[in-house]
Amino acid sequence: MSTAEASAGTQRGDIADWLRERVSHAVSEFTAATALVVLFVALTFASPYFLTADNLFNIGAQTAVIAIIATAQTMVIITKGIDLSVGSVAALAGVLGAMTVRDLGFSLLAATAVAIGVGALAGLLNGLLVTAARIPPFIATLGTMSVGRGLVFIITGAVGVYGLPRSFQLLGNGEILGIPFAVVITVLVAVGVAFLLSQTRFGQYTYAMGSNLEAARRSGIRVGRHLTGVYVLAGVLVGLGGMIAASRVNSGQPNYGISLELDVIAAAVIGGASLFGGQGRIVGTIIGAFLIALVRNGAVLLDISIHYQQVIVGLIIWAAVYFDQYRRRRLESRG
Amino acid sequence: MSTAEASAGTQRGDIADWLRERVSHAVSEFTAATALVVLFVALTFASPYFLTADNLFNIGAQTAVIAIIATAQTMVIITKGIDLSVGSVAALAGVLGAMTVRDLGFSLLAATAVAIGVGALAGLLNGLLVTAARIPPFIATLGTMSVGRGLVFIITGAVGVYGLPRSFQLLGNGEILGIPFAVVITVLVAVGVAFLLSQTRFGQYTYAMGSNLEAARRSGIRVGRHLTGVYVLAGVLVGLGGMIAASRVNSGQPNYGISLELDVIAAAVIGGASLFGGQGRIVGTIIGAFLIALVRNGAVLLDISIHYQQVIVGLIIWAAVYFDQYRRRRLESRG
Amino acid sequence: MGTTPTATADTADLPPAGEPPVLEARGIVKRFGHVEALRGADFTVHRGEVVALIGDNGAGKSTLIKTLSGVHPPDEGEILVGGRPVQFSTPVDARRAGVETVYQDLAVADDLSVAANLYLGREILRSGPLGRLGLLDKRAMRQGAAAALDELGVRIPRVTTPIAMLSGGQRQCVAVARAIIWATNVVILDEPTAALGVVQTGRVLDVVRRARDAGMSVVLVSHNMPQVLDIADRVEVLRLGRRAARLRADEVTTDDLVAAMTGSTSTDRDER
Amino acid sequence: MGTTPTATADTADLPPAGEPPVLEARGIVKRFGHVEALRGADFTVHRGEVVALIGDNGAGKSTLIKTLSGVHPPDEGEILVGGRPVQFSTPVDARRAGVETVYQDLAVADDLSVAANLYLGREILRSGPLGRLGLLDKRAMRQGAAAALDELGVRIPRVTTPIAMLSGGQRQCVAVARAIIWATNVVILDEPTAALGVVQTGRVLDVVRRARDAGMSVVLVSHNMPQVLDIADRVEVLRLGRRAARLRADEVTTDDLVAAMTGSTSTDRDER
Amino acid sequence: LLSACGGVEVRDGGGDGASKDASGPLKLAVVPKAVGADYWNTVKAGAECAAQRAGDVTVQWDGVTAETDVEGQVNLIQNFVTKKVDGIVYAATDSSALAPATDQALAAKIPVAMIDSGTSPQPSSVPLFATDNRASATEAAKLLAKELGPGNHDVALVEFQPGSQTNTERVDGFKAGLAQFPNLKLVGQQPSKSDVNEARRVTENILTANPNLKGIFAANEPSVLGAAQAIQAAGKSGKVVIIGWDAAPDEVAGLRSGQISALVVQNPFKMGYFGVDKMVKHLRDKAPLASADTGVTFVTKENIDTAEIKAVLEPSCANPPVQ
Ligand SMILES: Nc1ncnc2c1ncn2[C@@H]1O[C@H](COP(=O)(O)OP(=O)(O)OP(=O)(O)O)[C@@H](O)[C@H]1O
Ligand SMILES: Nc1ncnc2c1ncn2[C@@H]1O[C@H](COP(=O)(O)OP(=O)(O)OP(=O)(O)O)[C@@H](O)[C@H]1O
Ligand SMILES: [Mg+2]
Ligand SMILES: [Mg+2]
Repeated sequence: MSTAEASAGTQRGDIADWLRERVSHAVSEFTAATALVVLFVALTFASPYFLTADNLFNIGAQTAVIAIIATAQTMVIITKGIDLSVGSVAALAGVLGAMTVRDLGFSLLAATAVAIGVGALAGLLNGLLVTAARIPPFIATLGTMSVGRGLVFIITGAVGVYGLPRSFQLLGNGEILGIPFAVVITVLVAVGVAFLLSQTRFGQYTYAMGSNLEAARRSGIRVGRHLTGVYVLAGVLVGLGGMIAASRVNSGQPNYGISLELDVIAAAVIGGASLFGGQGRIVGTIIGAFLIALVRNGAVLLDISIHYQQVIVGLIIWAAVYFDQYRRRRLESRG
Repeated sequence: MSTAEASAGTQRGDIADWLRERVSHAVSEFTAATALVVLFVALTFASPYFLTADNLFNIGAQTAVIAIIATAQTMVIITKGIDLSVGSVAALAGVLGAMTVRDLGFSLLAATAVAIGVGALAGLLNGLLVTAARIPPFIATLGTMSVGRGLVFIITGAVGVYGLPRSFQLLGNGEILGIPFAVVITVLVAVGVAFLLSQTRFGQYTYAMGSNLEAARRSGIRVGRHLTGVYVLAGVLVGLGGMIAASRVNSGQPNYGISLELDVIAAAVIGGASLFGGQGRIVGTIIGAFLIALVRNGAVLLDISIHYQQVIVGLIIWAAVYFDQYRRRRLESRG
Repeated sequence: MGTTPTATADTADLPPAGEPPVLEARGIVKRFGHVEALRGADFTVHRGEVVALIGDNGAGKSTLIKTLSGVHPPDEGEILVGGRPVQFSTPVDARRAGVETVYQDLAVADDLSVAANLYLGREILRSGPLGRLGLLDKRAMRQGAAAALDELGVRIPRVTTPIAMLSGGQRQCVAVARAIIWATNVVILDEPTAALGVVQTGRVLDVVRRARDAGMSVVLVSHNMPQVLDIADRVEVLRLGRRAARLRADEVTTDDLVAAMTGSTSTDRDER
Repeated sequence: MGTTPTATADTADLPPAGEPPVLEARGIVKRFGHVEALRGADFTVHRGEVVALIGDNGAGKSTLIKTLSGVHPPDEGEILVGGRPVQFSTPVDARRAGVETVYQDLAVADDLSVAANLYLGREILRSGPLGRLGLLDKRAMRQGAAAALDELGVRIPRVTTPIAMLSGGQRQCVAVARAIIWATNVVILDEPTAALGVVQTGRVLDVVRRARDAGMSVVLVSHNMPQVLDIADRVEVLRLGRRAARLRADEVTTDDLVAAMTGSTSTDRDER
Repeated sequence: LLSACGGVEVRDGGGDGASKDASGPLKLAVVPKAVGADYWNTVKAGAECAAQRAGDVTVQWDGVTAETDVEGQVNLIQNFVTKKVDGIVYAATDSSALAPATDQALAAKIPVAMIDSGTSPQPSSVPLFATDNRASATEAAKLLAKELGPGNHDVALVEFQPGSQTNTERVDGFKAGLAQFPNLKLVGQQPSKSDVNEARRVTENILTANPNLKGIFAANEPSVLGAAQAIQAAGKSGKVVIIGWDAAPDEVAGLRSGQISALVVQNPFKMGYFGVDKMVKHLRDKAPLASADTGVTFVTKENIDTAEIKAVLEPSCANPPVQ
C-alpha cells in the first residue's frame, strides 16, 4: 500500500502523525532557535561577562515584559489582527497600578489587579471596536493607542507616579529561589498561553478565525465573542506586563512603551507568526523576544554603540526571517 | 431584457459603466471627505483664525511631507505590503541632502537628487528583500527602519546638519504665485501617482499583485520586477519628502520621522486602503492626511492640550473608519 | 424569452400531504449593491425528500442557500422551519434548527488540519474536568476524521495535513464529510460533487440516499442533469432570482430541465 | 490492486506520425514536503488533438498541469515543446511557448474587475505615444471582455464588477474566457466546466472543438466521463502520480476509464 | 532586605561603593539620557577630554535613543554592571526609576556619578554634577519679562516631551517664574516631541491662533530651532521674543541675527568632564566624590563675544570651560 493512501485511524498512525506534527512545528521554530543558539555561543566566547548567572538573570528580567506582551500580541496576530495599543495600555496599567498604591495605599496585589483590569478593559474596547463596530484591527488599536496615551497624560498630569514604597518593586525586581520573579511569571504566562492555543477549543477557534473568519463563522463559532475574548486576554497580559514594567522602575511612567508595539510584533514575526493570520506559536515568539534582547545585551557587553546596535538589530531581524523563509520553502518544495 | 444580463460593449453601456465606477469610488471616499468637510466647517466657526489664507497655506505646507509619504505608503499597501522604514529613510535622505549642500557645496537641485537617490536605493533594498529574499514586508522594512536610523546617526555623529545657506529652504518654504512650493509638489505627486495607479498598466499590476500575487504571477506578470518597482517608486517619494522636511527646517535632522510610519499608514487606511491588499486610492489617502492635519491644527488653534489632542485624534480615527465601514456594508447589502 | 416567469409551472405534488415542509423560503429578496440576486424566490423541502435546486450560472442558487443557512439574512421574505417562521441571522441559528450546509466556496480554514476542519465548531473535548476546561481530544478527532473520509473513498495524505495542501477534490471531500457527520434534519449541498472523481461522486450520492432513507431532507445544487434526475425526488428551478418551475424528477427529461432553466419552458421547448 | 503499474497500457497511436509532440512531459517528479505528488509522470499532446487527462482525486493532475505551465518547476524529469527540451521556471516561460492554462483554483484577482482579469498581463494599451507610456485602453478591454463572455453564454452583471462579487460559475467562465482569448498553441483546461451550467458547458466544449479544428492542442482535465468520451481524441490516465494508461477515446467505455483510474485495468475490470 | 512574601526578595544593593583598587587602565561607562542631540555630544566631548587628560582611561559612551525609554536605560545600566566597568557616569532619564539601577551598581562595588540629572533617593556616595533645571527655567521667565517690558503680553511655551522629568522641571520652573509677572499671559503650550519639524508646526499653529503673541519660551534645542523657523516664516522675526535653551550652532546663529533674544546655556562639557575626572580621581586616589553645580549661563547678543561665554559655547579640550 502506498504512503499516499490514507493510513486511517490506527494507533500507530496516530503516534506517527503526532510525531510528524511535532517535528514540523519544531522545524518552523528551528531557524529562530538556531539563531538564538548561535548568538548565545558567539557571545559566550566574545565576552567573559556574558555567561554569568547575573547577566543571564538580567537578560531574563529585561526581556520578561517584552516576552509577556509579545505573547499577547501573538494571540492577536494569529487572529489576523494586530494590536498597536500595547505600549499605551501598558503605560496606563502601570500608572494606574502605581497610583493605586500611592494614592489609595492599597497593596501590590491590589495594584496588580487594577493593572490587569485596566488591560482587560482596553482589550474589551479593542475587541468591541473590531467585532461590533467592524473597524479593522490596525485602526481600532491605533485609536486606542492614541486615546490611551492621552488618558495616561491627563490622569497623571504628565508627571510620573513616584514615591512608591519599596514593596512595589517586588513584582519586577524580586526573586524567588534566586530566579527573578518576572522570569517566573513570564514562564507561567508563556506555558499557559501556549497550552491554551495548542490544546484547547479556545486556541483552535483562534487559529480558525485567523485562517478564514467566514469559515469560522459558518462553522457556528460565535466569532464576535471569541475574537473579543482574544483581545481581552491579550489586554490582561498587557496590563500585567505594564505593571511589571512599572514595578521594575519603581514608578508609573507616562511615557512607557512608546514604540513597544514594533518590538513585540517583531518578536512574534521572527518566531514564525504571520501577519496574514492563522499562523504563529508562543515558543517561537519567546525565542524571537530573546533573540532581540540578546542582541541588545551583547552589543553593550562588546562595547558597540547604540547606532551600530540599530544596524545590527536590523541585520539580525532580516537574517533570522530570511533563513526561516528559506528553510520553509525548501522543506515545502524539496521534502 | 433584464438588468442582470450583460449589457455588452455598447457605447451607452460603456459610459454608464464608467459613471458607476466613478460613483462607487466616490462613495468609498465619501465618508473621509465628509468628515473632512464637517471638521472644516466646525473649525471655521470655532476659531476666527482658522479660515485665513495664512493658516490654510500653513496647513498645506505642514501636511505636504506627510501627504507625499502617505502616497508612497499607499502604493506599497495596495500590493499587500507595508513600509515601516519611511521615517528612517526620510531622515537619511534629508540628512544626506543637507550634507551635499553643506559639505560639498552643491546646489539645492543636486541635494534633492541625492535625497531622491537615497530614497530610491532604500526602496530598492526593501523591494529586493521582499521579492528576492522573500522576507515579509513588515520585517523587511522593520529591518530597514532600524538599519536606516543607525546609519543616519553614524553618518551625522548624532548631530544635526546645520549651517545651510538660505537657498536650502526654497523647497520647503518657497512659494510660487503665493502658493507654498511644497503644496505644489504634493499636488503634482498625488495627481501623478493617482494617474499611474488608475490609468496605466503599472497601476493595474500593482492592484493585481496585492489582490492575488499568485494569480498575477500566473498571468505572466513579472511580479518580482514590478513589486520592486513599486518599492523603488515609493522610496523616491519618501526621499523627496525627507528633503522637503529638511528644507522646511533648514537642517538635516537625524531624529526626523520617528513614528512617521503610523501617521502615514493611518492616512492611507482612513482613506480606504486595506492592509490586506488590492484596495486603496490616492485621493482617499490625501483626504486622510488632511483629516489628521486638520485635527492637529484645530487642537492648537483651540488651545487644546496635547493630551486631549491625542484622545481626540483617536476618536476621529475611529469615527472616520467606522462610518466608512458602515457605509460600505450598507451599500453592499442594501443597495 | 425575456418574459418574466410570473406563473411557475407547478407539476410537483407535496409528498407527505398535510405535514408542513421541513424548510421553506417565501418571497426571498436579496440585493448586493445594485445587483438583485434574489427577487422573491420561493423554495420548499419536505421531510425525507431529496430536492434538487437547479438553475443557470448566476441564477441565485448559492445566494438562496446562504439565506437558508443564515449566512446572508434576506432583505425581504421569510423562512419557515416546520411551518413556523424563523429568523436566521447567523449560521448558528440555522445549525440549531438542524440545517447543515456544504458551501460552493467550501469555507474551510486553510491553515487548519483536515481533522480540525471536520470538527470545526464542534470539537470533541476530553472527558472529565479537563474537557470542561475546553481541552481537545485530538486523537478522537483524528480517528473520526479518518473514518469519515474513508467512507467517501478519498485518499488524503494524513488527517493532520493542513487543508491548504489538498487537491481540489480532496478539499471538497472534507467539506462534504463535515456536513454529513453533523446533519440531523436538513443537509444542503451546493455543488458537492463538482470537483469529485467518479468513485467519490458515487459515494456522496450513496450517502445522500442513505440520509434520505434515514428521514433527513437533502437539498442538492447541481449542474449535472443526469445526476439530478438520478438522485432527486423533486426539482426546483431557479431563474433570474425567482422560482421558475417545480418538477417531479421521475416525470421529466434532461431537456425539460434545461428548458426550465433557460426560460423556454412552454414556448420553445424543443429549441435544443 | 495495490500493484505498481510499471507497464502502462499503451493502446493509443500517435496521431500525426513523425511530427514530434507539441508538448511532452517525461518522468516528472514533484514533491511537497513528505508528499510525492508526481512520481515519474509522463504526458504527451500532439498538434490538433484534444487529450483528456483523467484520474482520481489527488492523483496529481493539477500538479502535472502546473509543471507544464511553469507554476511548479519539477524536481525531476523534463518537459519538451515541439521535441526540444525546455525549462519552464515561471509561467511567463510557458506562455511564451504558447501554452495557456485555466487553473482549477482559477487564480483570479478578486479585487479587480472582470475585464481587468481577462486582460491581466496582456492589457490593451492606448495607441500612440500614450500607449508606450503604459496608458490603458480601458474601453477596448471592456468591449473585448463583454464579447468574450457573450460567446460563452454567461450572464454577468457588468464587466466592471469585481470578480469577488461573481457566482462560482461566473468566475469560472471568466477564467476560461481568459485562456481561450490568448491561446495560440496549447490550451490546458483544469476542470473548466466543474461549476458551469448546462448551456455554458456546451459552449465551452464548442470552443474546445473549434480550437482543435484551428490546429491548436487542448488538454482537458475532467471527472465527467461522458464529457471526456464525447470531446476527447485521446485519454491519458494518471494514477498515484504516474501515467497508468493511454487510451483512444473512440475505443473505450466509461467503465474502462474508471477501471484505469482506480487501478483495476486488467484484472478486475468488471468489478463495478 | 525585603521579605514580603515568603522566599521572595527584592534584589537590592546594600553596601556602599567602596571601590576596588584600580591603578591600571580604567574603563568607564558614560551614559547620557539619550543619544542624538548636540547637548549630549558636548557632554561626550567633556567626558572624553577628561579621560584623555587623565590618561589610560577609556570611555564607553552609550545611551538609549529616546529620553522616554526609561526602562531601556535601566537595562543599559544593568548591562554595564554585568560588564563590570570600573565606574558609571550617567544622567538619569527618571530620578525614581533609575534609583534601583544605581543601587545595583553600588552593590556590585561599581562607583556611580550622576551628571545632568540625579536619582531620588540619591545615595550619599553618589555625586551629582548638574545645573538646576527648575531654577534656570524660572530665570528664563524673568528674562522673557525683561525683554518684553511693561504692558500686557501673550506668551507661549514650546515644551518637548511631556512626562519626562527634565521637561516637567523646566515647565514647572518657567510657570513659577511667569507667576511673578501678572502682565504675562500663557496662551499656548504645545510639545515638540524633540523634533524640529514638529516644533515648527506647533509654533506656526500657535502663531495663527494668537496673532498678538509676543514671546515664546522654547525648552530645548529642537524646540528652539523649530520655533525660530516658524517665526521667521511668519515674517515676525524680531517681533516675537524667543527665549531658548541650549546652544546648538544654529541657535547661536539665531541669537546673533536677533531672531532669538536669549539662551539658557548649561555647561554640558563641564558635566561630562567633571563626571569622568572626579570618577578617575576617586578610583585612583580614593578622593571622595562630592556634588558640584556646573552652573548656567544666560547668553544674549550683548555678552556673546566675551571670553567666558565663548568657552562655554565652543568648548574644546584645549580650553575647557571647567576652571
Ligand atoms: N501545494 C501543495 N502542498 C502540499 N501538497 C500538495 C500541494 N499541492 C498538491 N499536493 C498534494 O499532491 C497530491 C496531488 O494533488 P493534485 O492537486 O495534483 O491532485 P488532482 O489530481 O488535481 O486532484 P483533484 O481531482 O482532486 O483536483 C495530493 O495528495 C495533494 O495533497
Ligand atoms: N457577495 C456578492 N456581492 C455582489 N454580488 C453577488 C454576491 N454574491 C452573488 N452575487 C451576484 O448574485 C448573482 C447570483 O449569484 P449566485 O452565486 O447565487 O449564483 P448561482 O446560481 O449560485 O450561480 P453558479 O451556478 O454559478 O454557482 C450573481 O449575478 C452574482 O454576481
Ligand atoms: Mg453557486
Ligand atoms: Mg486538481
